[in-house]
Parts: sequence; structure tokens; C-alpha cells
Amino acid sequence: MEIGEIIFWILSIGAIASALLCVTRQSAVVSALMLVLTFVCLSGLYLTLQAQFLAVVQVAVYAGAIMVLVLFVIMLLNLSAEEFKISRNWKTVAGLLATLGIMAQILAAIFMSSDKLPHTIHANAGVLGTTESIGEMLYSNYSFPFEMASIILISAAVGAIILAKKRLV
Amino acid sequence: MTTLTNYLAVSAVLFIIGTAGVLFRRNAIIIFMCIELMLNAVNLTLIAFSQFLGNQTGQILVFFVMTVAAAEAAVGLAIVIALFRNKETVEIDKINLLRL
Amino acid sequence: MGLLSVLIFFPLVGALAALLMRGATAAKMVALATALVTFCISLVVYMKFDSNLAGFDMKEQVQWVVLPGLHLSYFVGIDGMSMMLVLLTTFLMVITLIGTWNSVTKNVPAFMALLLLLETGMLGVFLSLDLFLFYVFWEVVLIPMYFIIGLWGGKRRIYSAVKFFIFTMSGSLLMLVAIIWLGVEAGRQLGEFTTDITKLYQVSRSLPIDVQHYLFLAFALSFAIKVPLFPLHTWLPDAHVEAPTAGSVILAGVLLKMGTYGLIRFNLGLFPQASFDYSGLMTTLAVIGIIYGALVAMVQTDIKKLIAYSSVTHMGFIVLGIFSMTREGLQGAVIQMVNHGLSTGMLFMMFGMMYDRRHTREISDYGGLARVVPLFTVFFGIAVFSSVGLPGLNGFIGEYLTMMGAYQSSVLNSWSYAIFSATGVILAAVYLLWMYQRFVFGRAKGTSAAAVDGHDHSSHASTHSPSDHALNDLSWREIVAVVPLVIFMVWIGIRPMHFLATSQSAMYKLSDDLLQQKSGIVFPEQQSQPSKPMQQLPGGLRR
Amino acid sequence: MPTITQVTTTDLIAVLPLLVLAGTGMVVLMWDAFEKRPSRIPLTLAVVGSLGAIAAALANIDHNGRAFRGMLLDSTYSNFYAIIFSIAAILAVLLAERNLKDEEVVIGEFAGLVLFAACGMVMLASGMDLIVTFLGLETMSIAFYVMAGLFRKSVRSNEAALKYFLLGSFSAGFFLYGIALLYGTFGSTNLDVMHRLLLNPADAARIVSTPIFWMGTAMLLVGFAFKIAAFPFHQWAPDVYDGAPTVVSGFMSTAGKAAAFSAFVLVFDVALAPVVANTAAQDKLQFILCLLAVGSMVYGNITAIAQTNVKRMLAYSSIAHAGYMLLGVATLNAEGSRAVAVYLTVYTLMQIGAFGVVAFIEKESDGGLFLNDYAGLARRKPMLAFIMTIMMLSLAGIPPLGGFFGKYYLFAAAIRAGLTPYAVIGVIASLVSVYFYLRLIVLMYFREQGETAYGTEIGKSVSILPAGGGAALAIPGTTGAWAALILAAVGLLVLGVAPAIMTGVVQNFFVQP
Repeated sequence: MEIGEIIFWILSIGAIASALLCVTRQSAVVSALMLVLTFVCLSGLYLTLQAQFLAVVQVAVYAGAIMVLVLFVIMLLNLSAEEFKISRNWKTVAGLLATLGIMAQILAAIFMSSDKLPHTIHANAGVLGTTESIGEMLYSNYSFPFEMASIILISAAVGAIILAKKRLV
Repeated sequence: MTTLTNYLAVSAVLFIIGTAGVLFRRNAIIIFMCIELMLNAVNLTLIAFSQFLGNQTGQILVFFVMTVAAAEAAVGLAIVIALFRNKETVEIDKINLLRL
Repeated sequence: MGLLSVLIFFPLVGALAALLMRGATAAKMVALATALVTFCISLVVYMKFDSNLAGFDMKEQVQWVVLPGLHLSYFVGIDGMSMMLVLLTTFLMVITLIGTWNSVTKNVPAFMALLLLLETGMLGVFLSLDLFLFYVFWEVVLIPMYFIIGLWGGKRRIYSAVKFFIFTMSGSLLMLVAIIWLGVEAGRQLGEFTTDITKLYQVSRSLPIDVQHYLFLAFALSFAIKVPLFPLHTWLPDAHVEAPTAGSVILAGVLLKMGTYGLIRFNLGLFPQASFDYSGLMTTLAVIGIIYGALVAMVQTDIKKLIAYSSVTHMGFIVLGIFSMTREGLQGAVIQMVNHGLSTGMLFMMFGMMYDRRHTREISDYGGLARVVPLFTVFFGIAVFSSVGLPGLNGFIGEYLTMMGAYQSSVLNSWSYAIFSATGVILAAVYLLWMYQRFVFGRAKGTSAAAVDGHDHSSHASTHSPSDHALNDLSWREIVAVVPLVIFMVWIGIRPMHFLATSQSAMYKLSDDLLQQKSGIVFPEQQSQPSKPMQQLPGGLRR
Repeated sequence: MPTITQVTTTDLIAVLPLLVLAGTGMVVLMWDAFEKRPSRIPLTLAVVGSLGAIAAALANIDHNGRAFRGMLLDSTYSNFYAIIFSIAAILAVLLAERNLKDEEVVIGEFAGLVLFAACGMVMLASGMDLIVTFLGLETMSIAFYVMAGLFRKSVRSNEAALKYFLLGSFSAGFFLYGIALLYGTFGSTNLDVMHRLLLNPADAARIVSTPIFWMGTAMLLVGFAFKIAAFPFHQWAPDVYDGAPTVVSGFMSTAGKAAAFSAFVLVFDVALAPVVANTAAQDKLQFILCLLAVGSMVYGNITAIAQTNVKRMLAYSSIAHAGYMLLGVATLNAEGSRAVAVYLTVYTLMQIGAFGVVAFIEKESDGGLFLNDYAGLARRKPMLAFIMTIMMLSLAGIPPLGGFFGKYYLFAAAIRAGLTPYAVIGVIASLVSVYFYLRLIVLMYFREQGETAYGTEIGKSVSILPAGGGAALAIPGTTGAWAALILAAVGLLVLGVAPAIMTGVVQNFFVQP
């Protein structure tokens, strides 16, 4: 097993384990921290894929901005630890089975498609993942969506103010 | 050498963990975090495809997904705060209208 | 804009004008004027109409929606059968307005507007030559009738209105599917989606037989509900009983004919083979309806309900005539449509006049009217006799022809239909005459009479209704409304050829086509003497 | 290396409707931020902006091409939908003044959000790249989340917003996963590229036999089904439409659904349409779509009968209408997509009109959401009752109103595509719908205040004001609302009598450049 593969498995198992912990922990704060850990592991996986720009943005945006905001809200609202017990009624069991079924289907689809998909990372991958090439792409072919993203951000900003401001009008 | 299938499988597992979290958790903020987990799983798929196919579109899409996630976080948390002000809870079972 | 379009849409203009009127009288005058003008227009159409033409006359076609996959046109035209029904519609509308002048008191402009809207819808149904347009008018009829029953009806008006709406709608939606299906098939065969029936006549006969069966059933269901054919008749007594007088008259007089009209025009016209295959079923249901309607009518205590069930019987004769597919049967069906419109319409209207005076529908609340209101008694009697089918009046002609058609029919190939339906005629005589006897003879009843007799009739007769003793006889207005009806009843009874001639070539052609289709050969006897059986009618009657 | 290029004039002209909407949205928000006195100017600006967008779309309506390097569709299709969205925005803004005034909502903020949502919708209808589709969906949804929670003091509104937000983002996750898997199979997110690949037999065979293609299609389908509220992904719709401000519900359930459908059609009936060449694959796709359609039609209509709350009734009926339109999508051909567009046009008018009337009544009787509050409305408010009747009859599909023609066209398309059994089910389902649409008419016209529709008790009445009490009050801000209602009603009549107005336009859909 070469080194790249070992790193991949460590990061993957780390991501999955921390994701599981995030979903199952009672305390919202612990969940949030576990999610941050997942994001960091994912960032590492992006690096193994030679997507340097996104790896950095992943840490900055998700771990740095979004999760800090979430933690901030959790602290602000001073949420008590949620009581997390899986109620053992048929609905839960059925839901769990359905979820596992979907997972099995997706995994089966992925493994059955593997012969139709490329097996090795593309030769250009290192170039494609750089900030420079992504920036050029954004300002050329994808200039329209890039500009339109500003509308999402402005309506989100305005919306957040409308919803969360204390004084009416 | 790690294959594309490996990356896709990891991402599928993460996606399903997120889905299960949305379905089984009761706390709005934790559900929101699970949704973020789902989006991240998709991001991994996109980047893996992008780098194996040698096509940049996937990474561009990930960039936009991150933008959208930030916007959603702002709006979602504002909604949570607004609800908390009126109702003093963000647990879904205690919100009678919501029967997820 | 051609004459037929003017005829169809003039009432709509009148409806808008009536809606804008402030006062009740003004609205009524506008409505009456509109109805009169419409009647005159229909007379002009009658003058110009060429009754020797077997196909459609005065066709007007305007492209409405033109798409590669969808070709709809505004296409109207007239043939002998529609001519008769158009005249019946415009004529009855005038009579109804005069006859029920004072019976509606609230929201008069809206009522008049709805009646006129109804007229537009009915004329549109009879004149459309495009199935899509036909469907549109078919549904346009539904809405005003729903509101007329629901807003101005009796105690259970909402139940009746909703039942009427849902029943009719359920049939017509399946018809809609059948229409689209036919259009799509036309698209396959002719290269363009069309619902033009003159084109569909060619398309429909080459369809696979099972498809023809499905389509036939979809159309037949819709029309059978409207006719109404047993066992789909249950909406009819409710709707008739609860509707205001004008609504009942139009409902019985014209609306029911939309069903039989559709059966002739579309079921027989489009699907001859399926019509043969299902003629046994349809006629059996018709005969059951004839006898069942008569039996149920016999035990009714409510006069409007009794008349309603008598409609089931009469409409059964029409369906019988239609599915005999003989010349006599079809001609009888057409004339019977007119007869039923006149006689049942008159029964409803005259009873409505009485109801406005007494406010009760129970037969047992009436009695001895003959002495108090002789004019009413005479005219009501004529209507009853016409409905019974007394020779010399119109009802006889229609029933005789349909039964003769059923007897001779090579399609039905059994005399039993004619025999059983004849039972219905006898039963009709029984219940109608019995009702008439209890209604006009015997001892006068009412509040004052009740006081004398010591019986309690207060539950039926309110303080506003005078007793039978103090009733006013028919006013001039009412006589004006009734006399034209009587004239036509007698006229049709004595000189049926004046009326039969109009629809003769259309119906003969249809019947010949059908029988030709059935046997694959042309009947030499009918070919050589195209119009002989009808010309021999007086002799035939004696036969 | 791609070179950074100038945006061409053609590109700018193509996105003119979008630019006008976005620009007006900014201006409205700016006005609101700096001008504190309440005025009608933001509303007027929003209406003028939407009219401008309509004008721009009309000017572009004959175009047939791509803009921004194949990113955007600039054709009759996208411009037709842009007009629908702008009309919906105008109606929503006009109705808003009356509906939102007392709730201390800053009207300008609402108008701005409506315009931004409309931007997202235009992106959905013109996105030829799944990236644009995704961004459009999110732009629209984020504006909707905020709008649903606009009554900040109302717990119901908060809950609606939260539920919509959580389920909306959840479905966005599925949608995105679908995009990712399709991207993996096609190597591109561009719909034109997908279309071309599927037209090539060798590529098509490879793609159709790849399991992740089907998984991706299914995920996309789930995402769309959530957005159009199709059974069984509909659970959010009744709660959200009920809890959100009425005008917002009207806007979301019409324009929002229309936008989701416009992208749905682009993805399934245009990009993936060549799959039809492969019979087995076509059957698979068609069967799933028909299943969704039938489920929505039957479930929506039957459940609507049991509702006692008008907004919930309209919500369930909107699920049923999504089912009818899914039948159009299931045809997988251009004919079906035309029928969907035509149906969406009339659906937008009638549904927003119905919600508009509800908004009126709601204000009048302080509550007014229960069916029984409509008893005797024809006597108290004849004009409102009349407009509501037109909406109900049109929703029930009765000629000569627009709803009938739309349904006719849809079922015709379905039958032409060989989906006759499903069309028959649709017809039967719409018969069921007649029952509850009629119930409202019965209440308004045939019953007195305080009575129930069909004699049985169907929910408690919460009316507080005595009969005619509300009518005496002169309520400000009604001019615009009346204009909107009359516009919708007249529109339905005109489109019913002269459907050629729409059908003439939709004929030019989907001509490949």
C-alpha cells in the first residue's frame, strides 16, 4: 500500500467516524465540533485529489465561517443538551432500513459503474486545481453564474437582517 | 493508487449519514448541520469526478455550492433565531406545525 | 359572422344587458326582448334552411387554435335534427319567460342573465360541428343551471344542484377523454389533430373495434346521464323538484334533449358498429326506464316528482327509437324530443303557475280545481293528454313512431322491446290521469277547507297561500304563454308531416347509412322509395 | 487556457429581463433603506420593474440561441417563462399591500425579495447548464425562505419558514447529488452537451447502461419533486402554504412551481429527451414520472376534500395540479412541454387569484381561513365571491375558462404520447376535485353566514365580526389588490376564449440552434 492510499484511508475513516459522531452526539456543541473535524478531513481528501484551492476554501468557508456561525448561534440561544434517544417504533426502524437501502443502492450503482469511469487521476489534475486556473475559468466561461451568485448573497444578507432584527420596522 | 470509486463510495457514505441525521434528529440546528454534511459529501464527489475526468466544471460547481451554503447558513440561522424568540425552542417535536 | 353565430351569441349579449339592469322589470323586459329576437332569428334560419339537404347547411368555420398537434376550429352548422331542436329551444325560452314572469322575485337580473346564458349554451350544443366546441358549450350549459337550481330552488336545492353538477360532470369528463382520443386518432390517420366531426365521421369507422367500443361507451355514458337513462336517472327527480319553475321547464324541455341529440349525432354517427353491438343494452335500459319510470311515478305524492319520473319514461321512448336505427324510429325520436319538450315543459309550467298560488307540491293538498279554475283545468288537461299520448295530440305521433321503429328494427330484431314499451304507454295513462283526477276533481282543499273539514293541512299550506276556493284563474299573461304550446300540440298531432319533413332527409340518410353499414348492402326497398313510409303515415296509423 | 473575454452585447440583451429584475430589486431595497416614511413608491417601482422585464422578454421573444458561452438559453421558452414570472411578481406585489400592511412588514423588503426570487426563476427557466439551474433554484429558494417567515411575530410563520428551509435545503442536497452523478457520467453539466451525447448512439448506449446515470436522474427527480411538491415529496407544502403569509403562499405555489417546472422540462424533456430512442430506458423514465403524476393527482385531490382550512385546501389542490403537469413532463416530448407551459400560465393566474381572495377575506374577518367563513360571501362581497367563483371553476377545469383549455391541452399531449390510462386517471381525479371546488361556491352563494356547505360540520368557524361588519370598514391599500384580482380573472377568461395568445407563442419552443 503506497503512502497516498494510506493517507486516503486515514482521512476517509476520520471523516466518516466524525460524521457519525456528529449525527449521534447529544450535545449540539460536540456535534458542531465533530462536523468541523469532518470538514477538515474532507479538506485533506481534496488535497489528495490535488484540488488545492478548494481545500483551502473548504477550511476557510466551512470550518472558519459557517461552523463558527453555527457555534455562535448555539451559544447565543444557550441550548440545553438535546435528549437524543432513538424511539423504537416501527417508523424509526422503517426509516433506518430505507436509509440503509438507499445507501446500498447508491454504493451498488457506483461500484457497477466503475468500469465505465476513469481509473486514474487525470494528468492535468494538478493544474486544474490551482487558484489561478479556477479563477480564470470563473471569469471566462462561468462569468454569468459568478455574477449571479451575488444576488444569492445579497438576498441572503437582506433576508437574515429582516428575519433576525429585533425592532419591528 | 486510490481509485475514483473509493472517493465516490466515501462520499456516498457521508451523504447517507447526513440524510439519516436529517431524518432522525429533532433539533433544527443539528438538522441544519446534517444538511451541510450532505452538501460536503456531494462536493467530494464533484471534486473527485473533476480531477479524474480532467474537467474543471466540477470544481467550479463546488465553489458555487460553498457560496450557497454560506448564504443558506445566514438565512437558516436567522430563521432559527426568529423562531427561538417566539417559541423558546428549536426542537422539532415541540413545534406543533412541524411533523417531519 | 354568419346567421348561426348571431343566433348563438345574441342571447349572450342579452344576458350581459340584463345583468346591467337595475330593476327587476327592466331585466325581465330585456330578457323577453332578447328571447323574442332570438326566436325570430331562428325562424329566419328556418326559412333559409334547406331541409332537402341531408348534410349540414349554413356551415361557418373559423380557425380557433392552430397548432401542429392541435387543431381546433369554431365550426357550426345545422341539419334537420338540429333545426327542430333549435326551434324548440328558442320557442320554449320565450314561453318560459312569459309563463314564469312573476315567479322569481329575488336577484331577477342575475336570474335572467343566467337563463339567457343557458340559451346560448344550448343553441351552441345543437349547432356545434366541432367536438371541442360542442364540449365547451356542453359545459357552459352546466354552470347556469347549477346556479339556477342552487340559488332559486326549493328546500333541498343545494343537494340537488351539487348532485346535478357532479353527475353531469362525471359523464362529460370521460367524454372529454374520448374526444381527445378521437382527435389523436384523426391526427394519426389524417395527419392533423382535429375534432371536426365531418372529418371524424371518416376516421372513427376505421378504428379497431375495441377502441370504437371504448369511445362509444364514454360518449354514451355522458349522454345517458343527461337523458337520463336508467339507472343514471337519480339526479333528475331531485333537480326537477328543487329547480324553480323556469329551470324545470328548460331542464325538461331542452336540457334532456342534449343527451338524445348527442346519442344520435355522435354515438350513431361516429360509431355505427359499436352502436349495433350495444343497441341491445341501450334499448333494454330504455325499456326498463320506461316501465320503471312509470311505476315510480305512480306512487309519487309530489306532483313535480311525478312529472319528473314521467320524463324518464318519455325519454326512454326516444332512446328506444334512436337505437332501433330505422327511419321511423329516428324520425319518431326527433319528433318525440319536440313533443316531450312541449308537453312536459307545459306540465311543469302550469304546475308552476299553480304552485305560485298555493305553495305546495303535494297532490293530496289539491282537489276540485275544475270548479274553481276552469281555464287552468282545461289547459292542464290538454298537457296531460298530450303527455299520455292521446291520438290527435302530439305525444301519440312520437310514441307510435318510436314503437313502430323498434318493432320493425332489423338491428334489435325482436318485437319484445315494442311490446314492453307499450306497457309504459298504458301505465302512463294510468298515473297521469289518476294524478289529474285527484288534482282537479273531488273536493276543493286548502286552509279554509281544512278548517271546515277539521283536517290539519297547515304543514303544507302556509298563510300566504289561498285555499283552492279562492284561487284566481289563469291571467291573460298566462294564457298567452300556454296557448302557443297548445297550438303546436294539436298541429303536430294532426299534421305531423309539417314537422317531420324538416328532419326527414337527415334522419333517413343516417338510418340508411347505418343499415347499409350493418348489412354491407343497400336495401332495395328503401332505396327505391326514399320517402314513402312517411308520406303514407296517415294510412300507416290506421294500419 | 481559457482566455478572459468581454461580455458581448448579445449576451447582455439576452439577460435583459434578468438584469431589469435584479436592478429593480436593488433599487427597491435601497429606497427602503434610506427612505423611512412609508410610501407606495417601492411598490410602484417593483411593478414598473416587472413591467420592464416583461417588455424586455417580449422584445427577446423571437430569439433562439444561447448566451454566455452556452450557459443560458435565450429563446422563446425562457422569455415566455420570464413573462409568467414577472406577471406573478406584479400580482404578488399588488396584493401584498393589503395583506402585509398590518403585520408591520416593510413592504419594500418584500418587494425586493419578490424581485430577487423572480431573478432566480428566470435563471431556472433559462439555465442551459446545471450550475445555473442550481444557482437559480437557490436564489429563488432563499428568497422564499425569508418570505415565508416574514410575519416575524407569528409562530406559524416562523415554523413555516423553518420547515420550508430545512426541507428545501435537504432536497437541494439530493438535487446537487443528482447533478454530481450526471456530471460524472456526461463529463459536463451543460444540457446541450448532454443532449448531443445522447444523440450519438455509441455514447448514448454507454450512458444509459451506466448505473450512476440512473441514480443521478433519480436524485434530480427527487429534487424537482420536492420543489414542485409532488407526491410523495409534498409534506412540506400544506404546512408551509398554511403558515406563510397568504400572498407569499400564492406567489410560492405559482411562480415557484412554474420555475421548478421550467427547469424540470429543460432537463427531462430537452436534455434527456433523446433517451426516448432507447425504448426500455424511455419506459423506465416515463413510468416513474407517471407514477409521480398519478400519485400527486389522486392524493392531492382526495386529501383536499378533507380540508377545512382554505389555504390547506389550495395547497393540496396545488399538489394535484403538479400531478397534471407531471403528466405533461412524462410525455418526454416537445408537445408535452408546450402543454406544461400553457397550463402553468393559467395555473399561475388562477392559483394566485384564489390566494388573493383568501388574503382579502382573511383581513376582513380576522382569521377567515376556514371554509365556513366563506358562507354567504356572495351577499356580503359579491365581487369577491364572483372572482373566487371564476378561480374555482377554472381550477376545476370548466370551460370556457383558461383552466379548461390548459387541462385539455395537457391531456391531449398525454394521450398523443400513449399515456391514455394515466390521462383517464387524471380526468377521474379532476372530477373528484370538482367536489371541493364546488363546495366553496356552494358556501359563498347558497349558504348564509354561519352555515356549512353540505349539511355536515366541516370545521369550526372563527369569524368574529358580525355579518357585514367588515364590509363597512374602508380598508386602505385595496386599489392594487383589486387590480390584481381583476387582472387575474380577466386573464383567465381571455385565455380561455382565445388560447391562441399562448399557444401561438409556445409553438416556437425548443428549436435547437
